[in-house]
Amino acid sequence: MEAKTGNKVWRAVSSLWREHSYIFVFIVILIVYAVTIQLNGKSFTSGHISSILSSQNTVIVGTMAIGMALVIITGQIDLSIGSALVLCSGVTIVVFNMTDNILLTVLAALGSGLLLGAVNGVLAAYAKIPPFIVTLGTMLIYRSLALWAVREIPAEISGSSSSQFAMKSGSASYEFLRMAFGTGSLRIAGFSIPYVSILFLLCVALFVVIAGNTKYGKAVYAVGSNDRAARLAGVNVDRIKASVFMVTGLLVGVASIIQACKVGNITPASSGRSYEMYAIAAVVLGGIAMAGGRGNMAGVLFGALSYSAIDFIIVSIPALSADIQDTFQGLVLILVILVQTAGPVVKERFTSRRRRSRPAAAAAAGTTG
Amino acid sequence: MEAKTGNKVWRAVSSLWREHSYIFVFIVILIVYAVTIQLNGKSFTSGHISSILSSQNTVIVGTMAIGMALVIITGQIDLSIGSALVLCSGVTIVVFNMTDNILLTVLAALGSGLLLGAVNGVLAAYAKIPPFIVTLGTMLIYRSLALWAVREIPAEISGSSSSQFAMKSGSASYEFLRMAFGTGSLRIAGFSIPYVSILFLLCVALFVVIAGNTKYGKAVYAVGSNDRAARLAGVNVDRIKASVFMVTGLLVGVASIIQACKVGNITPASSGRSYEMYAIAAVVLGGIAMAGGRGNMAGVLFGALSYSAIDFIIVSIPALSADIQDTFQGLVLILVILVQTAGPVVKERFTSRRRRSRPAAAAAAGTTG
Amino acid sequence: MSILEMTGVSKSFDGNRVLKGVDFSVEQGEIHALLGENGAGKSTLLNILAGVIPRDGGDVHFDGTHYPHATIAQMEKAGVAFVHQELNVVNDLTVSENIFFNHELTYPLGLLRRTEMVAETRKLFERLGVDMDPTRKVGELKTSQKQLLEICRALHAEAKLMILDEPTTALGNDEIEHLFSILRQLKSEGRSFIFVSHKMPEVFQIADTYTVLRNGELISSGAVADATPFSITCDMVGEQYADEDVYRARELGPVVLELDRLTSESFRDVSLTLRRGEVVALTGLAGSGASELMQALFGAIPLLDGEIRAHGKPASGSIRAAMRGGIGMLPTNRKENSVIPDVSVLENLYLAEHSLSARRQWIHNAREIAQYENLRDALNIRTQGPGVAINSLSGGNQQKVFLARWLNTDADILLLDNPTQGVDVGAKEEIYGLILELATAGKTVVINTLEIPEIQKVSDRCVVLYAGDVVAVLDHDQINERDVMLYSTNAMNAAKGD
Amino acid sequence: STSTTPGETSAAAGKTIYVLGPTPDHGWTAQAGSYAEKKVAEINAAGKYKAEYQASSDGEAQNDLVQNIIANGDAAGVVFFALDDSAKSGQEALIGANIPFISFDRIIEGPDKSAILNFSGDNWAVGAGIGYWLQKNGMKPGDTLVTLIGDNGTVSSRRQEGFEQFLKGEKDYSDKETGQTYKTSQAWTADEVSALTSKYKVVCDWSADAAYQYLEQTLPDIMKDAKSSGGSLYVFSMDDEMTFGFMNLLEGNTLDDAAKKDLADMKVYISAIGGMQELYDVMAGTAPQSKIADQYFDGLMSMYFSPKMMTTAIDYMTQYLDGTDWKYKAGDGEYEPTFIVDKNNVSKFQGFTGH
Ligand SMILES: Nc1ncnc2c1ncn2[C@@H]1O[C@H](COP(=O)(O)OP(=O)(O)OP(=O)(O)O)[C@@H](O)[C@H]1O
Ligand SMILES: Nc1ncnc2c1ncn2[C@@H]1O[C@H](COP(=O)(O)OP(=O)(O)OP(=O)(O)O)[C@@H](O)[C@H]1O
Ligand SMILES: [Mg+2]
Ligand SMILES: [Mg+2]
Repeated sequence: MEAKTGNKVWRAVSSLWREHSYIFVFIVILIVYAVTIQLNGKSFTSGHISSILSSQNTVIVGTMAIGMALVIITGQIDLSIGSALVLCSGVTIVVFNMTDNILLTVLAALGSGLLLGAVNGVLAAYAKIPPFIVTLGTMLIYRSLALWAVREIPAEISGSSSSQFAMKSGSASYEFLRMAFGTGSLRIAGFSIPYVSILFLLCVALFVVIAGNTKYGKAVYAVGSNDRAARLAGVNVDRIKASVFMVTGLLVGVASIIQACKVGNITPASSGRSYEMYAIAAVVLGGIAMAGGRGNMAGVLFGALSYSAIDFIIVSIPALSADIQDTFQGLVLILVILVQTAGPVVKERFTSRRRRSRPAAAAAAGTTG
Repeated sequence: MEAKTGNKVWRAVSSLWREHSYIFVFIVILIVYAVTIQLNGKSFTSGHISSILSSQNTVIVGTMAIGMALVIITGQIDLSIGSALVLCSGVTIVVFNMTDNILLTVLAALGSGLLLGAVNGVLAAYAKIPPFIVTLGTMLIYRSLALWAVREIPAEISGSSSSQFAMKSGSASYEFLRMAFGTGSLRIAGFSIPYVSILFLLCVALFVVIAGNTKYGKAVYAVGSNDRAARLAGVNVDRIKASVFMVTGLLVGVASIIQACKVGNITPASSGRSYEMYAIAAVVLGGIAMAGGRGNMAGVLFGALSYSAIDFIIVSIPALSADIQDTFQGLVLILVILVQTAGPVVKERFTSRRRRSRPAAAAAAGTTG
Repeated sequence: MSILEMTGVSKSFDGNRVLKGVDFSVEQGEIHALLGENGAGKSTLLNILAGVIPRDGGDVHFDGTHYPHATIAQMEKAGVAFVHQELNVVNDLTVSENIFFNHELTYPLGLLRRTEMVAETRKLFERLGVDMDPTRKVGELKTSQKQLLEICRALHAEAKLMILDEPTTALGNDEIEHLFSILRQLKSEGRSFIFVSHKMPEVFQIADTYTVLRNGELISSGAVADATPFSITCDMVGEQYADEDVYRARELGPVVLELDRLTSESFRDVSLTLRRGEVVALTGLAGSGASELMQALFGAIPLLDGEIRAHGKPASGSIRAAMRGGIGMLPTNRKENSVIPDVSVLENLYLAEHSLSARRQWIHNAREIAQYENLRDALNIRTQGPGVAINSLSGGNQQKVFLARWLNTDADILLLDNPTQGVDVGAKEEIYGLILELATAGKTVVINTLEIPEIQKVSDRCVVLYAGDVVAVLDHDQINERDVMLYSTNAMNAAKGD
Repeated sequence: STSTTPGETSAAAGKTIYVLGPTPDHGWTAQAGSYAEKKVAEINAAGKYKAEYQASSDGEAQNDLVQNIIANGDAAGVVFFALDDSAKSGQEALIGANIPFISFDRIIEGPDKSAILNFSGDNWAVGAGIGYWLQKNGMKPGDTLVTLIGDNGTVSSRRQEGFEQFLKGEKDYSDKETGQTYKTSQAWTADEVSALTSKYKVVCDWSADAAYQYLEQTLPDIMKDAKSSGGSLYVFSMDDEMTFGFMNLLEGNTLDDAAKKDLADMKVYISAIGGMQELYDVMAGTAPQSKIADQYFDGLMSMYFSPKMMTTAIDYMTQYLDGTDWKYKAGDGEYEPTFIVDKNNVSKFQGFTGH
């Protein structure tokens, strides 16, 4: 009886660790951050937390990482998101500059994002080109199109004469998008949350619901976990595989809106570089398995926050020269994943030893097919 | 009877296409290159071919791509090779500057390459961290260590005061490495082949032999094709998976020697960036499947040459602005792979519906023991 | 009234006719047993019925409607539920998510009625007497629970016709008992069932009617009450097997392999000694532990207890240890466990030899081809050459290549798990001859098979397992289809008990 | 050295001038590339010579292009914008093939002795210029400085070195507009310099986004420090882009009103390097963001370092081929003048645009 209760507690703890280790990981990283700040003679305030919440890595990369998570859950990958962000933000800003209409701007962002995602999805799911290659190709293409466009488009429309897309200021809709929404914050009880962070949180919430509480979400997991079983249950596997790229495209559209509102411009040559790697890192830090089929969408939130916080920790250690910062980034990434993969392996070892010590019971428990 | 013969010819052609399409691909690309040159009013000479043969993309990326091919054949990936090249070349050059000894320099290159590869291999194969994450981490780490080292090491040893590693000139071994070997050519019948290209060709030949004529090579394919069956035939799957990273490391060492001899220096901040993508592209253009288990090592040679030639074609079209060049690169990459994957898919479609349902049928007929 | 009427159904795979105009019908409210040897065509017929694979010819009428081009979705909607022979659960979803997979209950916005589904799952389990937590991840379940889950999923669909293709291979007796009581109750509500099983007592316990297929043809059909296990077994097996007798008694050598109280999760306390030149058959239904015993001998799955000695030296722990001890294993499930799909016949053939002789890395191509030709001639393998893709060979010839893989290692203890899997009748005879030849030449052969004629033909002894226990060790003369079938379905013990 | 001498090459007519430069990468080099492409089109239109712009992403790739150019056999001359020192062996190959070249921006030791001209901006000088300007505006040991670094490459490290060397008195700053040379007013110790530069620094990859992000997070801490160290804040930004990143941040509402007021009350001096017309517009008071700059910055300057000098480099090559007015001999150097642009003299300069 007692053993059984102990067992239950053990199971609960170990399942919490396995399913939500990303929360512990984030908390540990946050504590390290606070300690670093304090050691530098400053005090850790709610401002630090809200700056993690509103950093580019959180709101822009994080939003796209939601889509990346779905792509990875189906066992695929998307390397093109950084380039897609640039192209899509370009379209968004150009449409804004031309129409000065918020609704059209939003539609342009979402529509162009969807289109870019659909190109990836069709090539990967229906033309059966490996997703790695498809999105490597489109990574080159999307950015290069944006580079080309920014120099071809007249400065009145691109909003800048210097190889970037910039929102044209002056109108009421600019005031609203950039001032009220893009850089504004909601203040609650002394704590201020930027509106763009709220948008990101809403996206996470939406996709936590979609992944966990809709038929579609279940199909996404099933395709990544066992696509044969999914097929036998009547799921259209190709369509699901294509759709996750399209969803990612839509989220790139949302990220473009955030980019336009928060920053007001984008530079095709430099913006969004390596975002695919940051997004993958956020997804993996969020406990979502690279092999597909497993992981909680809420993990993306914590993964993105963890990644931002790691960044902040690294820049806030004055002794760390800029050259060596990436070494820490790489080490932390490997270490955190090692902890998460080691968990199950250690547990496996542990339980198999326990089983070994009661062979009779195990044998009596029966057989495998 | 007739139908049967026709069938045979069809099978032979389609098998040649499937197994060695990379040769056709290269020939087509070469023809396009020659035509482009001629259209620009220049004449296509043997010098153009030897410049493809000796380009960085061929000799450096190509050498590392041999290892990448093995890694991909086992179903893994290595994103760290560009950074490893930088670090390893740094070590090579420093050892040369300190010892002025050719043998020690070569040993340092191979030894440090092996070590960097072993780190990847152990983490991926034994600690079971997904190779994508392991090598993403080491990609950050290796480059950052090189950056850090180049600024910490005194200029007399790094050979340069400007954030790069450079071979110190003046000695007889410098003359030999840089002048005689690194930038020299073998002239046969009016055609000149750079010595470094010969080294690359020797590496390809060696690995064509290893992959095709040794037990190790066979095991590499088996692991990538069906690792469960390989295990049941006595193959040590983890060891094979780790070993391909180590072989890649050794080849990075060879590439470092080439870099040191051919270029004489390396810049940690910029050299070797994106080489992992170029190498993957060369591997895929060489007809090696991203899914593992399939492909001919000779394909790497043609893949690397094709990739170099595509690069040259793009810069030699004057009408193509620099901004849009990447679009062409991406399109060509996708198109070439599409041609290679489309072959089987079209054939599949062509040979009726019955076959399409086979996987499901086989699944349903599968045994439970 | 017939709820299902299949007439003249035929199907070929790559020119191999698997179903040759089969008629099959099921009455409303009956449990209909579909019986036949392995490979008789049962699963194929059922897959056609459920729209998993298309048929080449024939008609399917279900519940009064004709389905010329049935799809999975269509048949599901029409009221067919299918428990496939192999597990098809999604390990990363929870129990209740699997139960409702692709049929989730939703609110208007498409949101899942989560608590409702969990509650309904719980109710379902209560009704079915299943003890499982609906919120658990399926990956954490035991195989038997996964199989129960699949059954529950089908039961939950409340289909008019439920197909159960070997649903009980992983279940314990109590669970089977309980399942049957549920089936009986559902039957009384007017639902119909197709039930496939190799366990004869089950058939007599639960089925009302039966149909026997052999080689893709309808052999007999009727009421279970009018038949006996023996008559049905005879229908299934047919006559042709008993005919030729290649077996000869041989002088056996010293003990070469000793199993001492081997225990794993699938079998317990197995002790055996095998002699040089001996052929021993293991048999038992899926779940009997026979296959696992073989895998454990080869070091492929861990032992919980006991020891293996080959030639007097311990040989347990790993596959490589077993191989160095002179043991080779031809695994079951060729596609997953033997075929290296991307490489040639020669490379498939040589893989095991290569891993044993890895000290000398160089491959002598001419020598290998010569050896390949020897083996090809010895086993009469039909290929277009050593360089062709393994998948271009017929299943039987593939199987011979894998047999050759192990002969080529000079292993003197050969473990053959289901060695004639996919092998046609003629080739089977060749393999039987070969096994006896090998034994005469001094090799020790252990085969695991369900095919009793096979056992009769080659083995000096037959070890019958049931649910992880050795229930009988029969000498060559004692081996006959009826007894082995009765022991392996535990009918003998049940009969004794009754 | 090359045997080719100017004027000898009426044979050069109809041959090709090759310009090696970057693929669009980050602001400044990308603009240089654009100017090169435009200039190349002009030369082709003029018809006397042919011209080709060949882009690559690093020095190693430029070596390959050189092989290709030699194979083409029609080179009149090469304007060589080396992307890093790895391009050395490419320049050596040109020397071997007797093709005249102008080394642009990055001067590589060795081949520079054979180049018909070494023409560049001076990265150390712009760093020193910023050191001079910040010191002039009151920066002293113990003050708070934020360094917005371009990337880990040599361009940034030279700017950093020039900055530090000026403060330590190891290097002077000579302003090419006024013709004056300035020394540090007080030679800082190495410790004082490192205390100044080590606290707030970030690698921005030449992008406004990264500077925005970093400042968004650390500005409160930075301001706290600046307040306690005398109330002045100095920003050493290595590129116009990153300076815009700071302005983008200030334009929005991310900082709360109290912080904004604190910043406005503080003395803030910020540098830039480049010559973007947009930044010049800000200085001139004609851009929307001028308001921001006026409100928060007590000083805003940009070191003139225009990518337009690429056009000049190509002009030098045509001059050389024409054989007219050629006053240089192999190995000579020519530096593009460096000077400070701020709101006082901005009206005299035209910046570069991305078109
Ligand atoms: N996907 C397939 N490709 C080729 N042949 C197949 C395929 N599936 C089944 N077969 C053939 O069809 C025949 C019938 O197989 P089926 O699975 O229907 O047998 P079964 O009666 O269900 O046997 P078991 O009792 O082993 O389940 C087999 O002999 C096999 O050769
Ligand atoms: N790809 C295939 N080509 C040809 N025949 C196949 C193929 N796959 C399976 N089969 C055949 O299908 C039949 C049924 O397959 P299955 O694996 O279920 O048989 P089994 O393992 O003997 O049955 P059991 O599970 O009852 O022991 C076998 O005769 C097998 O040889
Ligand atoms: Mg079966
Ligand atoms: Mg079956």
